[in-house]
Amino acid sequence: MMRATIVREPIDTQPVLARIKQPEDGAAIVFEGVVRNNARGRQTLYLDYEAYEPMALQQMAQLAAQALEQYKVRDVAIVHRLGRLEIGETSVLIVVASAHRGAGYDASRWLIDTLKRTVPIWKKEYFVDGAVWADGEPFPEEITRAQGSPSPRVASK
Amino acid sequence: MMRATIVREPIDTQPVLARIKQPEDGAAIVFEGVVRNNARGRQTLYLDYEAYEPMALQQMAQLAAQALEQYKVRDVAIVHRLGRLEIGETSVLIVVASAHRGAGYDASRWLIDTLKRTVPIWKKEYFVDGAVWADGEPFPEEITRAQGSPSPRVASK
Amino acid sequence: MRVQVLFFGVLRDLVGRASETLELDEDATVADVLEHYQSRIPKIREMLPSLALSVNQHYSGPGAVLGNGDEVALLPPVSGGACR
Amino acid sequence: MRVQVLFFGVLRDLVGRASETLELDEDATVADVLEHYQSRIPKIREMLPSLALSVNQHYSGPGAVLGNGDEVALLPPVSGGACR
Repeated sequence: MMRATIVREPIDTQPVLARIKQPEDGAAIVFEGVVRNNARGRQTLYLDYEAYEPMALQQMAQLAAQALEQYKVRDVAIVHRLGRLEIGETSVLIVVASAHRGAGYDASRWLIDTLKRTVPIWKKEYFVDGAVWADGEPFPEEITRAQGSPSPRVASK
Repeated sequence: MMRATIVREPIDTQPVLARIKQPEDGAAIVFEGVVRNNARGRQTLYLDYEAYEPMALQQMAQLAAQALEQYKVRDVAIVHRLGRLEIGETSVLIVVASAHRGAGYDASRWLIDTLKRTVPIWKKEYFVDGAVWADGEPFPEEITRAQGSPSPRVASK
Repeated sequence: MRVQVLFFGVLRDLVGRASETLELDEDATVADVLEHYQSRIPKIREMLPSLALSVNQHYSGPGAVLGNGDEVALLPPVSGGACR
Repeated sequence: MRVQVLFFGVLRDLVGRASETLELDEDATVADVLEHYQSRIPKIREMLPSLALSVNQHYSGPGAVLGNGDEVALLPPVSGGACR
């Protein structure tokens, strides 16, 4: 079973949660990111999510593997939806199963924080008076930028 | 709708989550406490949960109200199941809906941590070779003990 | 006066019942209830530092003065939820 | 040699298409690709400090040397998930 998936239909939490829970788990932590009806004080109509799909999937799978290793949780599932999403719909689902709840909460939070900064997915916000690409969160230090990050080849020119 | 409920049937997360999510929410965080197949190295068969029911319900409702106030989350639901629970079944469900995820995670974690120390519910663990009441977590400082906590009337004797 | 005393978890097993009615003097406190059960069941004495108490479903201390018809409960450390 | 260049989010709107094929000299780097688009679309220049890059679906820097058939992407800050 894949730990990372990208879908275009509504995300159904229950089967993902049911699939992931095992007899040795003591805690399951679910995070659902939900499309809000407002952004920076403006009323949102709906959102469009797009991804660099093969890279996003790879990044999500890598985050899942890293969470298992860093937080000693037993299993995780990450699902992101693409396409048009209405208010109240779930854009991202993260499920963590763990023997102990502390590790579960830590892993869940790290996964969503890191996903939001590193997985190549973008959203366009539609308002009554137009649409804009959402300001993304800045890439973390570890990811080299197109300009301004140290890079040997460019520096030696 | 009640924020705190005690049930004797299996807990179904999906309707609780669906009921609680609103258009102004950006995040929903679900915690499920699950019956594990082992406790302190022994293989568990099943558990029996019992409660001082009216007091447990009151305490849970009070925790819910406190979480809303302390963490500025929009809504919470706490469900605890009583009676016999099999391995893999959910004993407690905590759902938090919030505009921002940080507050949601903090509230969820505070709720389960505090519930486990203050809500009058007890579990008996059944093993192949007998049954024991689980060692509870010590009551927090704020709750006076039967002996050893300062208490004016007793001290003046 | 009479109060109703409730026992939970390991205490219920020790006392052998879930509740009983206790006859007390006027102005009796929760400490008097504890005194009664300590002398009847010595094992309860060593548990006291870990026990909590409630009167009419609210946490309370041993100094609380009781009234007729009050509901007192002796509460071992709680263990709701699931994992540690 | 030829590389495939992909554009996402606001960059796709700026460039006016999702991808195109670019003809480059041997030993060209990602920096050469950036150079090409900066001169064609000046607005990209001011965005550079916030952009990330990938080669064959892995994050990469401007110094990366390209080979024939490589897939290069210009990535604006990402905005998956939902709430802040």
